Amino acid sequence: MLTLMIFLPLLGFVLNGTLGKFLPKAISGWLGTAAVFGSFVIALMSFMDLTGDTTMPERIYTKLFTFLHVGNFHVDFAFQFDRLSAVMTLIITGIGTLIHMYSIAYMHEDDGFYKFFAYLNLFIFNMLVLVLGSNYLMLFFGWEGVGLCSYLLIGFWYKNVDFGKAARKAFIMNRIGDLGLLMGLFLIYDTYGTFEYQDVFKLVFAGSAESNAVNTAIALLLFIGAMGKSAQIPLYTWLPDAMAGPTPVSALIHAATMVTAGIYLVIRSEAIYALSPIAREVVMWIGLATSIMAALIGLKQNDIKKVLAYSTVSQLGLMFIALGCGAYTAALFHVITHAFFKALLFLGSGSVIHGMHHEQDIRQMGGLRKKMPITYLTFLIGTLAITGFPFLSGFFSKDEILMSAFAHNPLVFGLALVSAGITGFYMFRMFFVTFHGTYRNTHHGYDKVHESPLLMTLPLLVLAVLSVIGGAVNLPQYLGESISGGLHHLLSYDGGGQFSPILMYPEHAIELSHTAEIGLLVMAVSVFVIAFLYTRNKYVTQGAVPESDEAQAGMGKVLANKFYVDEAYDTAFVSPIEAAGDVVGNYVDDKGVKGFVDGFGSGSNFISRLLSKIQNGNIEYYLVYMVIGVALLLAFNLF
Amino acid sequence: MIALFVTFFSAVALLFLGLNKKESNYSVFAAISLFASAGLSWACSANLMSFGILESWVPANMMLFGKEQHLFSALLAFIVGLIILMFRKNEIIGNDQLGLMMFSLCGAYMMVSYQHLVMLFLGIEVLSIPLFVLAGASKNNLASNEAALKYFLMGAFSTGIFLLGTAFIYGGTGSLELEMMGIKPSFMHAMEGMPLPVLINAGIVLMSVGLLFKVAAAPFHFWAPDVYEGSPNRTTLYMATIVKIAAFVAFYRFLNTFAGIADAWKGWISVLGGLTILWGNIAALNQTSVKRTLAFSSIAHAGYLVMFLLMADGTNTWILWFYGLAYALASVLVFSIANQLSVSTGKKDFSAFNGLAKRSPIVGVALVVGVLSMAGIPVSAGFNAKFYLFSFAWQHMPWLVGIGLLGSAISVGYYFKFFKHAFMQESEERMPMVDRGWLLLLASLILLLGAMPWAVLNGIF
Amino acid sequence: MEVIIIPILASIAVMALGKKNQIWMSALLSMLPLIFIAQFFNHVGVDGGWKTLFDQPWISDNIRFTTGFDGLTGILLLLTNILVPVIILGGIRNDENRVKITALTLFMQGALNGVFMAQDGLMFYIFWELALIPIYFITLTMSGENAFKITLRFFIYTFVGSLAMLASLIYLFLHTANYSFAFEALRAVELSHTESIFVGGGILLAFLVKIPVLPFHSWQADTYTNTPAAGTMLLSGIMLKMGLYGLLRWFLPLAPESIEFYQPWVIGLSVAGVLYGALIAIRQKDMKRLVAFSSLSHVGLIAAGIFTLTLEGLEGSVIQLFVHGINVVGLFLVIELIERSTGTRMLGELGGLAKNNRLFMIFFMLIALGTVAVPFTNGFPGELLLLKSLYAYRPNLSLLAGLTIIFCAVYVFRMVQFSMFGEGKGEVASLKWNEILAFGIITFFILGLGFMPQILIDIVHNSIVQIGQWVSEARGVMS
Amino acid sequence: MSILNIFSQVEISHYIYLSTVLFCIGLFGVLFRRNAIILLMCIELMLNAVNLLFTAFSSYMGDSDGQIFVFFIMVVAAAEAAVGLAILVLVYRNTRSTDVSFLDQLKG
Amino acid sequence: MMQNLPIPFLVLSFLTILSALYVVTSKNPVHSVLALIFTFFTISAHYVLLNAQFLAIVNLIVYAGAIMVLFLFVLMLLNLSKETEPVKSNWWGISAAITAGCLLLIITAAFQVSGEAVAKNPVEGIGLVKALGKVLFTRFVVPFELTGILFLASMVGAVLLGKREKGNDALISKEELNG
Repeated sequence: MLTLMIFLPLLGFVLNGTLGKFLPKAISGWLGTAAVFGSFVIALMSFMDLTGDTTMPERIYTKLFTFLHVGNFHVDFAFQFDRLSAVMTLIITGIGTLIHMYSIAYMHEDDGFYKFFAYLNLFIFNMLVLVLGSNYLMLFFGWEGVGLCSYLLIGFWYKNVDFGKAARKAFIMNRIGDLGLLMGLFLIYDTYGTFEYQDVFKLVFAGSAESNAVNTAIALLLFIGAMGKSAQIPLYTWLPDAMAGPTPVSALIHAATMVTAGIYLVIRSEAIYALSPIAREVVMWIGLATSIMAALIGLKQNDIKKVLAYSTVSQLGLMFIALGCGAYTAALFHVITHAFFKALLFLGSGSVIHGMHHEQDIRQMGGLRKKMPITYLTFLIGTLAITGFPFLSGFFSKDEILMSAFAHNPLVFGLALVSAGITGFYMFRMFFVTFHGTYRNTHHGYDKVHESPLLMTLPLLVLAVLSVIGGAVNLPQYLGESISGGLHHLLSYDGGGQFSPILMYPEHAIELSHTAEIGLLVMAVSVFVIAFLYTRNKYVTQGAVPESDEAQAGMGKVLANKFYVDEAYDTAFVSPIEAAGDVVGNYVDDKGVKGFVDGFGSGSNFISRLLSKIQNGNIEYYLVYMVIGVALLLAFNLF
Repeated sequence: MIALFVTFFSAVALLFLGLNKKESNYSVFAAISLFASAGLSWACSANLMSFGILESWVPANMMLFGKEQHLFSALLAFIVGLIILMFRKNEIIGNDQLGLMMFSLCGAYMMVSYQHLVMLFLGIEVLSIPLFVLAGASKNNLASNEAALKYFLMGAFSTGIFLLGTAFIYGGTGSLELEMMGIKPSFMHAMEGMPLPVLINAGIVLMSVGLLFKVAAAPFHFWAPDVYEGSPNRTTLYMATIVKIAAFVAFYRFLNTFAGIADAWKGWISVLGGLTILWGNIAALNQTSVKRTLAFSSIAHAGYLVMFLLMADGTNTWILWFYGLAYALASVLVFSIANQLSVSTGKKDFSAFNGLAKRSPIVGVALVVGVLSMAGIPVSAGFNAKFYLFSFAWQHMPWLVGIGLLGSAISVGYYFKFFKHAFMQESEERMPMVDRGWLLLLASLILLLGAMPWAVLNGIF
Repeated sequence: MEVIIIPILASIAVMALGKKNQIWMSALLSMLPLIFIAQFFNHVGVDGGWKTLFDQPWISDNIRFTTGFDGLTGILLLLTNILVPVIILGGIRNDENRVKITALTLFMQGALNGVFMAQDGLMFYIFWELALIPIYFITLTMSGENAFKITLRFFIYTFVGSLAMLASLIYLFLHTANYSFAFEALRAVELSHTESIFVGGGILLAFLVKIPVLPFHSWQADTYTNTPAAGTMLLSGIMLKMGLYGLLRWFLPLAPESIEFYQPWVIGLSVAGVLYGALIAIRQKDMKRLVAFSSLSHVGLIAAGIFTLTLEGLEGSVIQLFVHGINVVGLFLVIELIERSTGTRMLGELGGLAKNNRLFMIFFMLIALGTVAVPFTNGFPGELLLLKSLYAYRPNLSLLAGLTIIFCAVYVFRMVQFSMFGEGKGEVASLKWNEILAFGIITFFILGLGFMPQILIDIVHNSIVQIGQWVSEARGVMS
Repeated sequence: MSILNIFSQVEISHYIYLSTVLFCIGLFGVLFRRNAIILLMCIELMLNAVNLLFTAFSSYMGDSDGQIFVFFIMVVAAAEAAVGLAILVLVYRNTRSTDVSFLDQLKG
Repeated sequence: MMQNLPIPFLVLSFLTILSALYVVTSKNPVHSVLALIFTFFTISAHYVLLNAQFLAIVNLIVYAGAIMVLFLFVLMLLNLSKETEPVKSNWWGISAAITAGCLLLIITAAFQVSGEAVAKNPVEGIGLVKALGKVLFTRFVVPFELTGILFLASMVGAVLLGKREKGNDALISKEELNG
């Protein structure tokens, strides 16, 4: 079953990839969707088995074949389906199915329709390998694989050179992270002699005489990988650019699934992180910095997808804060809810873009709520969910993060709260500018704007429902002991006596007094309210339109230009490397190494010409040379 | 001895035949008689035949007729036969010239089988004097005249030096016989540890200079490029192969008598060998004329063969034999192609080879085989020859082998000029090639010697 | 023996048939040796050591024509005899030189088979040189201003290396008990430390030039760039592997005493070469040149892996040399087809080729992915093992070499981007069946080995363990 | 039957010196002169120096081989002179000169 | 040392060297030839001193009588009897002298240093025609016969070269060569 679950999407990819060209678009699209949906069904069944039936082992393990066996280096091509994987799998296949469906309509007019579905299926396959692999190398397989699919899909519209550039940027930044991850893997193997999660954690847990310094190093190296995949400082700049891809891609890969792989990795390696407070601290501060910075940049973006992209980066930062604080459940919880509402938002924005005939600039929109009621409604729900409207999914997950941050360090809590607050500002800004006010586009008439077809709105509705009720998976304690903490219990399952818990070190319940809890809640809600009121006042009541980038000044300009990070990277890394390539290629290699070698040749030729001069054709000289030769020989021999 | 007889009398016969029909071409007759000489000599070496009557006439201390001598005679006769055969069409060659070439070959026979310095001296002169004439045989060609004069003057001069050395040796050892000469110095050296008498030492040096001049080793090689370039192609080829092989055999036999005092000459001879290798190869790099390039190449080959002199323990003559055969086959092949091309295009530089591969792929392949063999690249006779030579010389003078390898590497630089022009350049001119079958046969012979040398050597030695 | 003779005879046959010969016939001829290789695998097997198949006196009584077979040889034979058909199917342009190049390629196939099967030192050297000759004549068919200079540099460069090896082999030969070049006899020679440094250095030089490792690479780019595609493929796909094979088969067992001395140098230079090649490749505009430098980068990693002397490194290098052969031939095939259709291979002048030829696009993408070493393609397992072995040697070197996974992505995707994507500036002619077959073979190996690299390791394991034992006997311990 | 009993009065080394001096004079002439005929004559002088040395050794050692050798040298010298002069005449016919330094077309 | 030598030897040696020097330095070729003939005479005298009477005679007949006449004949034929040879620059003469002198010095110095002796075993009568002839036709009969090849070859060669072919005028004039 497990194998089937993983390989169904691959089958979809192969079928679409080979036969797709000859299939009608509808079949091709539904084929892809069905493959993912099949996986989802199997995953759901397996999940039920796993949690419902106590006789089942704590994980389903399947070894397909030995991938590499060299001396004592041994890696199996094997999968495991445990509780953490299950959650991730459900998100991936579930949201994946919805987005596939959505894409059938969204991509309907595209030439590369079948290709698109093939890529999406391939992505799902790789993502499943990532989360279902039973060892770090399998994770790395999926890790690289999703990076590749991301590359393929960002650059899906290959005729556009900028899109291609964005795709490459995404892939390369991911690879930088991958290198760190790879080094981390080597260090793991060096230290523990295996890649299998179970064996590694057993050894880590047994504290097999390895110093925490080694674990810290492993944790940090793994985190470099996570930085790349989950778009953390300093490797985050690819994600906003990745919006070049079709919108369903952004929803699936760059919001719901792939970018959370970093979170998954850290949760998976909890045993290691648990031993390294330093690494956790690093994770937390980087998450925090990323969160705030991305949120600030989001304030001044005018591309609807860019705003969402920076929002994603910011939310991922929040998750890392949770991880850094040791609140793994909270992080995973936010992963889930974020998957719901961010996918919703992206799909909603896709619907807007679709309705606006591929216009992405919010300044060209306005007043869309009348033309696109379903989109408007679902988008509103998404916005509310992400900004933390009470009792929507985002409210619970975000609060849990904030609370764990508070328990860890009030300063962190404060900063995280700021970040969460800014979320409200930019989200409502975008929302109001897009859907309220007056229509501002000059190219397309207002009458040409239309609501999306059912195939697109249906997933929106489903996701909207999920965004509302998603909090149910891990309700806080104050809502009642019996219904709360579902996810927490899931992850804290002790393995039923066998050794395979998800979290080695069971999380302590956050010991906060109810007053403090309520206080925190109030603070969070009030920040939300302030943001809502301010933006509503500015963009709806006053009808302000964000000014163009050129008109920005001061801090606004800095924000609009994303803190000039891309430019700084260009100056600091890209240009020097390219310059070095030129210098090495044109001077060191061509003139230096080759010149040195050719020097022997020209040297020989020089001597050759010299010898030709000696051979001047005059016999008298020859005779003299000869006699000198004789004389020297005699002198050399006789004395 | 039988080879000498057959060669001499067929030469005389040729001269007489020439009296009757002046314009006839007797190359085929000459070639057949030379092949017959070679065959008979080989038969003697393999004990299939014996000409004891002829050989018993020769006093034992004058000439030696062992297996090696027969084989070398056979080799020399075979090569000259080949040269005459390959050049029979391109230049009209009078019977007098053929006769002279065969007379000269008689000198070469003497040089490989001498036991007395008189025979060596006579051999050298019989070899050289016809060659002075042959070098100037194209009388209307100023280059040929110049070559003849240069060769003659320098040859006579080196003869003088050679003779002075002979006189010193005579005075020092009291004998002119090969077997007697070495006894005294070896004895002195071994028993008393005395310094070598100046007479002997100087004698060895001066005689060696005379022989080194003949093989064109640096710094006594200056005549060679000029003379090779100026002489008619056939003569050049003859000089580059026969003279060299004969002189090396003579040299080897000479030094072999002084094997007991090898320390006295090994050093400087190997230095000269190294100098020759480098000089020949480097100087060839910059040449534009094909013949001159090949001349320097032959100088370089002389340098490699100097290695052979260093292992003067009398057991490895087969290496020289094989090297001579390999080198001669390749030279004949390349020279005859170059000759045909320069005749048909009128060019003396490499551009004569332009477009050869396209016009005549068979000749192109033959050229490739010949040149690769000269450069010593497997699978070719040249590689095996060099391999045998280098691997045996290593024990005697490793650094010289190193220089030899370096020289081989440099040599690629000019050998591949042939390919550059034959394969990369286009040509408008038509180049009728004759004797393609023969060329291919030669090439296959080279390949055969390259692919299964041991079988061939086992059959012969 | 058969696998050496058949291609050479086939070469003569093709030459003799001239223009009449069809591409399929020569391809079939070139596939014939595979039958025999399959037999070797069946009947000789890869479990034991190096088994002698054929043995005859050759250059002398003790210098013999001896062919042998084991896993390592098997891998290289497979590589050669798979790639040569691919090259013949797709890599030879249909112009006046086609017959000649086909014949030379077949000839080279025979010579290469000889190299990989030789159990006698001199035979190895002879075939080593012999393999150089066809490629030289293929390069001679190129045109251009510096053509001769480039080929000459190439030839002399490799020739110097070969001569150094010959010198070393002769030295060993003279120290054997009965003047033999047999592998076992050469291996049995006891060398002092100094001797082994010189002897090993000579052998090493030949291989380092051929691989090429950093300062010995200056023949590479120009030769690749200017040679007709078949030559480039032969050079990069198989010839380079001769050097790596030589390191494993001849250098390590014959001069194990000197490894200690050369290890840091070779690894250092190789890793430097990895970065050096990658840096240059990033800025190349000529696709062939780009791949040439990428090749420098890739093989540097392989060489470094071999010299770590870990089992992972040695076996990883075998995987990777096979895989690199497949991938680089694929890349050059792609470039060749682009150049055939558009007349250029300059990145600036290309673009949008993906539009009209999806199939070509898919093949290109797969090959590119294999080169970038994405998981599930063949490039990954080898690179993983090599980096891992390097990590065991020096973690920081592994990190440096690992930068290649970033740079490689940069230049490969840059190449893909500027040729296939963007606005259309030309078209690639639709693929013919022979080209599809060639690509099919390549992609089969790209994907197959991506999932099942263990197959290669199983084949080669025993040979490598044996080599490892020899090395460790000489060095005391092996990690 | 000698006119003088020279063997007891003159050391062999004096003949060596004398011959060497003669030889070197001839050699000097070869180097110094440009006229081909004079060159040839100088070479004859060198040969004669050698002849003298041979004869001296032969007489002092009482070995006839040396004198036979001298005989052969003379024979060869005669043949050589004949061919040499023929070449010289040939060259003169073509260039109207016997100056060797004019003949330097072949070089490089 | 010198004063112990017999007068005839000294005088002869002195004359030999003197005439040899004249051969080398004389500007007039004819004078050179005559001086060379004189040198041969003195050398023949040495032969007589050395008990090599046969050689003394042969030397006169072959060298002075045949070879030198040939030289003279050629000189006359080519009309080279005048002082046609351009004067060489001084440095050339000096360097030639230095080169030859060095060689001389090296050889003589070597003998001076070692001062070696040759086994003295003068035997009466080996230089007579009778004795030499006996050796020549027994032990040396092969080389003697083989000189036939030499002469045949040189004869054919000389004829070959001397044969005038049609249109064989000067290929290049002296002026051209000079220019």
